[in-house]
Amino acid sequence: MSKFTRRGLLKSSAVMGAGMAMPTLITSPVAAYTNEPTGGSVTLGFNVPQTGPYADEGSDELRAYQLAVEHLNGGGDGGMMHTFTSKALKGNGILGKKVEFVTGDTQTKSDAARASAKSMIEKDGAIMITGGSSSGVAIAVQGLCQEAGVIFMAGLTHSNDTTGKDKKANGFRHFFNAYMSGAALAPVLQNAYGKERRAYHLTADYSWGWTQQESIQAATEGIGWETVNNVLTPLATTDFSSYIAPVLNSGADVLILNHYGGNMINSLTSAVQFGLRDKQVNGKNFEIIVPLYSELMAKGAGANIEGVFGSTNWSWTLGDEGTKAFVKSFGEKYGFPPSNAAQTVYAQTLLYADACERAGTFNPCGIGEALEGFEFDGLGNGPTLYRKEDHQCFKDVLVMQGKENPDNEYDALEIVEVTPRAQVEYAPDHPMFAGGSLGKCNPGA
Amino acid sequence: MGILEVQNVNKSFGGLKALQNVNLSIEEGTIHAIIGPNGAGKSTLLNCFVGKLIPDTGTVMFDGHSLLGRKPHEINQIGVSRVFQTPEIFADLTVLENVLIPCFAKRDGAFTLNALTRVSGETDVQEKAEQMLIDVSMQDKKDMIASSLSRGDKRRLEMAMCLSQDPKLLLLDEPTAGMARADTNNTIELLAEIQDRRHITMAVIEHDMHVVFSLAQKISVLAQGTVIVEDLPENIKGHPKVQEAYLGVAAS
Amino acid sequence: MNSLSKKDKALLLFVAVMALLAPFLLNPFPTDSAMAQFNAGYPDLMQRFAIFGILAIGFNILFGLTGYLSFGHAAFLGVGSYSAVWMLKLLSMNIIPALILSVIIAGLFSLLIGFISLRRSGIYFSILTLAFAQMSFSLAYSVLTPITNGETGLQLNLNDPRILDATNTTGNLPVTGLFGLEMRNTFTLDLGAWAFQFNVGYYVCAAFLLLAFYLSIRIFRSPFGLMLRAIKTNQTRLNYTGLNSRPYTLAAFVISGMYAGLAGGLMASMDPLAGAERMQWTASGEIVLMTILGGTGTLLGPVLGAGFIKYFENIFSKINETVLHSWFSFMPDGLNDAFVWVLHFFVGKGWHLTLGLLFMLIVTFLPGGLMEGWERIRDKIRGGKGGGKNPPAEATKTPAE
Amino acid sequence: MDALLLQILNGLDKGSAYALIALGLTLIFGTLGVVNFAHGALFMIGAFCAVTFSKILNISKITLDPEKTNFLGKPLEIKTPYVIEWFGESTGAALIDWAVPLSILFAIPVMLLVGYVMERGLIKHFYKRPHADQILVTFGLAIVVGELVKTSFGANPIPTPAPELFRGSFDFGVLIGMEANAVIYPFWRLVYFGFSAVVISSIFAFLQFTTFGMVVRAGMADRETVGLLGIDIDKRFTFMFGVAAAVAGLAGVMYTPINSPNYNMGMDFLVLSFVVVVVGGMGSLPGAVLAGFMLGILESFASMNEVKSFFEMLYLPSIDQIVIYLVAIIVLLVRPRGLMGREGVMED
Repeated sequence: MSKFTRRGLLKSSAVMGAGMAMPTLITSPVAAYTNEPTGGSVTLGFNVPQTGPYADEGSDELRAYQLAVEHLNGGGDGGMMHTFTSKALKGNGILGKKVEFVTGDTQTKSDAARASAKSMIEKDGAIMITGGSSSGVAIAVQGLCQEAGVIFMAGLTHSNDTTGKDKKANGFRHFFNAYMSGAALAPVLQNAYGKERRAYHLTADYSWGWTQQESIQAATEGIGWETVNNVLTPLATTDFSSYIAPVLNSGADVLILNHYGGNMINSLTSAVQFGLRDKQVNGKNFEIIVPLYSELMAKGAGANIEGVFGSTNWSWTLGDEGTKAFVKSFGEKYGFPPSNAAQTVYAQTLLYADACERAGTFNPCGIGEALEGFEFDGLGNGPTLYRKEDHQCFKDVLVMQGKENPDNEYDALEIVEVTPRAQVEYAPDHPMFAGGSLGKCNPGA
Repeated sequence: MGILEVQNVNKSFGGLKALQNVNLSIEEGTIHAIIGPNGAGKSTLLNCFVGKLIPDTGTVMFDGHSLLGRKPHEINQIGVSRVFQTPEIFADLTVLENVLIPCFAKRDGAFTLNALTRVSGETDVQEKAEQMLIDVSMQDKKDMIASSLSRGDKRRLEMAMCLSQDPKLLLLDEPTAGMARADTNNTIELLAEIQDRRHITMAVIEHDMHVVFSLAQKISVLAQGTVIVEDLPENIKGHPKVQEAYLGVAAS
Repeated sequence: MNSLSKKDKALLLFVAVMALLAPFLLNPFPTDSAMAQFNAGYPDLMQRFAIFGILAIGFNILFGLTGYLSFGHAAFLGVGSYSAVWMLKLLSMNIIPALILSVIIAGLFSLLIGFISLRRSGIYFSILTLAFAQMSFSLAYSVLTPITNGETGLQLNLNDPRILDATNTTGNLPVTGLFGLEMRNTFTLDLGAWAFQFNVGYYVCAAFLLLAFYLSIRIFRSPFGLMLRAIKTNQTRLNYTGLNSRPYTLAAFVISGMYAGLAGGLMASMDPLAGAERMQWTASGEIVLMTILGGTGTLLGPVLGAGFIKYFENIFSKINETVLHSWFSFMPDGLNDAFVWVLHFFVGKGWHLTLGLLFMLIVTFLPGGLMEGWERIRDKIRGGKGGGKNPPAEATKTPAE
Repeated sequence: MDALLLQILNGLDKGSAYALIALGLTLIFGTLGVVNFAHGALFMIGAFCAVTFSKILNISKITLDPEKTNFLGKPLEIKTPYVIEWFGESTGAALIDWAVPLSILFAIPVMLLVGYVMERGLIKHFYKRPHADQILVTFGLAIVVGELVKTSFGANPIPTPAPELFRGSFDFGVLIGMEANAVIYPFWRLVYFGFSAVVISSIFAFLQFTTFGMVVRAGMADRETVGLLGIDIDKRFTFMFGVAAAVAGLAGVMYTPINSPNYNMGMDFLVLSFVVVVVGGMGSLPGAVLAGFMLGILESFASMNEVKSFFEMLYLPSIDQIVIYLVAIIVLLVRPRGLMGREGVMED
């Protein structure tokens, strides 16, 4: 039996006198913060895309969330709880309360995602919201959580803005960002393709696309590459032929695809069809780069990604103990290895629970303090820091390459380099992240 | 001077000359029939009266106004109503609502944003519409949906709608086409009664000679796009030109 | 109040009572029961019922009365939202100026689009409106980002000017209000196992819904409404009756655009974020579906249709396998799993499937939409003596086999 | 010049997809008078016929490799498709390689059946219902079909490559005497264009030169009269619905190597194909084809950098975002019934 506690912002309760027609109203003490759990359980809200193009990514996130809840409540093999350097979690829920969860559908739309998050907060009494598969949604829901006074642990969001101009005190991001992709990719690209390259960008025409393009352009120009052109492509484009066709005669010898999901699969497929990768330009082999990869994108693009460089937040092929433990428990439960989206949300759930334990409260302000400046290891990616200034997580970033002749569909990408954390760090007031402020933590109520 | 004066109207479609130098004058207060064999240009001529077609040359004057270049609703506003070959009514509305609409149009003009008063509260219009239905003896059917009426009743309703605007000229395009004999006779009676009571000028296009000769006070015969004869009914019967025009057609 | 007939007064009163008691009616299950998932009586969803109700009522004035099927109505919703958020950013957190501006801007925008689109009728009109709305969406998502904040949607900021409001020193975003009454304030009434939520924002929305509904009744019963219905059934006759249909359709288009603007403004007032997706064709399509589903041309139908779709979107999408298991926990394991396995296709990530199936079933078996279902039930209860003087127009059409 | 030529090729290619879908949609409008919002779903079903067919060819015998282990440390499963087992390495691999073209043979009967079932089982009951009801029921159907595909195949795009022979590109420019590398064009896209040209002309030939086609055309113009002649027009219309479904389905099959199919692709094309049909003019088959190619080419031109910057000077940035809709508005304002529409079709 699931139990749903519901708490409004103005608390009152009425006691029904036996046989009395009129309820007597007694105002109870004001709650200390939004949805303060009073029973024996605590509810987390998992808000992921379940319909639309990113539904499969959402399903994978949900699997990881369920696994995390199972581990928190002492079920399963405990996964990364054993490799996590913080030992505050005991497998008895969070602060002794059993962890329950509700799920919702973001539809990858800001509006729907906010509606879903609101219902979790208002109806189900969720104390924390997490998930999502795009930056627009993450930023919109982060704003909502700030206003409502609950913690938001962003899921898959890569835009610089999430912890840049749109950062919020109640929001934390475990995922890496566009700047980090650029910083991690640049040295690898320099090694592989040299310093004299001319890059042509195709960029999805919305804010995530712009920030990634800006970051990659800055990083590649940093290693001496020239940017020939940047062409914005409408989000709704399905056939990229008319954007790909002119690339070959533009004088560029590298094509950078600042696309995600279906856009990326389609643009890469078109680029390969047009034979770009078989060509020589300026005496060099023409190359394609996809700065942000995901396992599902690799699967959808099939053989087209062979040899293409990109970056990811994490990969199940990493060799550290945390990764091994997680891959084992995920693989045994579901029969296939987890995606980097799954690892991100799993790690975040554990981190949130751990912060509650260390803070000794569910109060967002207490949790915020516990997470700010928190250093840990054992959740994959090596030593990790949640920076106080912008709530961005800093850890190693993976540069990946499409594998030739992969053994199976989960093995399409291989790690080329684990870029150390120091190399992808930046100052909190870096111009690409300027313009916003965290504000104060908001406990609601 | 008639109330409707048509002078030297020409209209052609591509190479086909549909109307050639048509002249016609309709006297106020009379029933004027326009007859002629198929393809003589009767409907084309009627469409020139109501703004659906614009003649290539010539003038159509009604009560001192030129009708050329005016839109159908403007022509109606100056007092011309039209009955169609197949009744054009508001099929999804009730009989009473069908009559209310022309009453409102008569009172309020081509457009009024009359969005906050109640139709049932507009007593002047309501009374007028109900009276109109009594006049055409349809008051017992006022709450029926118009599409469920018999064909004869639809025609009756359409006339009621036209008459409720007190038109100066009523155009009737084959008002009895496709009707059973009894319905036809009813229609003739209705039109005659209207003429008696209201003295409305009517222009009737009709195939059915029984209708024409029961009603018309004057008849124009149209053949191959021109008016060949315009005269009193008694003179039209047996007129050689008319016989010539109808020969072959009449034989079949 | 002589402006409404007895029947209409009763209808309005019925809606008013329903709206007033919604927090009770939509919360039939005790909070801790397994069926609590089906409760819809929480502020956000109740607000949405009212807001989308307004939207559908407005759309019905155009589509239900004139028959002109606009496939771009979401554009006005979006424009209304953007205007409202801008007012909240620049002027004040009071929702009144925001709502006023959203209605005005949506009205102007619909005047422009209507003026052009109404030059055509039928499907040509539909495609014109669709084209305008899709252009608005595409541009709002991309190049207009400085005005619309594109992908994320337009949000409030700590350093917005808000010239009418006192300086905000809390470090948190201010909340929307109505002369000091905060929209997000909720009063929770715990009655035994139930907890009922009374939210200020919801009652503001409900008040506007009632106003919108009242105006719509007035329009339906007015000579203007009669003319609009006349346009739907026979434009030729209308023109030969001395009436110019264009100003009538344009007026209806603008009125329904203003309704959409009000709905957009209310959405932004309840939750100050305006996303570009609310202008996409799917959003416009949703409005069309709400209206048809509820019963085109009926007064109450569109509100029911709006509630129906929003209910599925918000309730069914949240039922996951864990919840299913808890429902059937009384069964033996194998049976439990079997039930969950079958049902999980229809809930959670499968909520679209349920919605699609219901669309098909309803339109096949209830040609007049939910309203027809409602009337059939009512007639059954009255034991056949109902029927009324004016059978609905749908009744004359051939029902599906 | 070469850039223009490239974009014309691209436009023809996009246009062929639009034209094929719009053609089927117009056939259904014209013959049955039904607004079919499930037409995009038919396109999607076609694409998934190719996916299913290639999955069938890839049904594998599983053996365990004791030497290697998978990510969980268990023995690695080695999959050998049965077709390779049965027909040998070379024939079997060739069959799998040619899965997409071969699935045409699979898709035609499937699509005809889907069309037949859809028309007899559902659409038939909606002939006399208002267009709004038709929209609701077909949209519901489109959602249901999409969700069923999502349940079986997932939401992620599924790569379905063209046969090895048609992968990659060739130098089109050299063929017409331009310098090397000026106009590079992918093989498969040319195949797609050629294929759609064949399908479109077969449909027109069928309608133009066969008695069956003539009756259907007469029925499109005036259904009642043809019915009065004692011809069972309903049967023929059912068949035409099947044909329209097959055309949409084949367009989908052949499209899979261009873009990996996913369950939502039908919805992506739905709105666009309606715009194409209406710009072409309701009830006009040549109009639909013409509008398809015209919009395809204009869309390609609009994505050119030169064109984009030109419109930016006119304060119309991102012209490629809106070009289709802008053109639709202009066409409909200049020509009230689209390019070649007939009077009175869906105007009320």
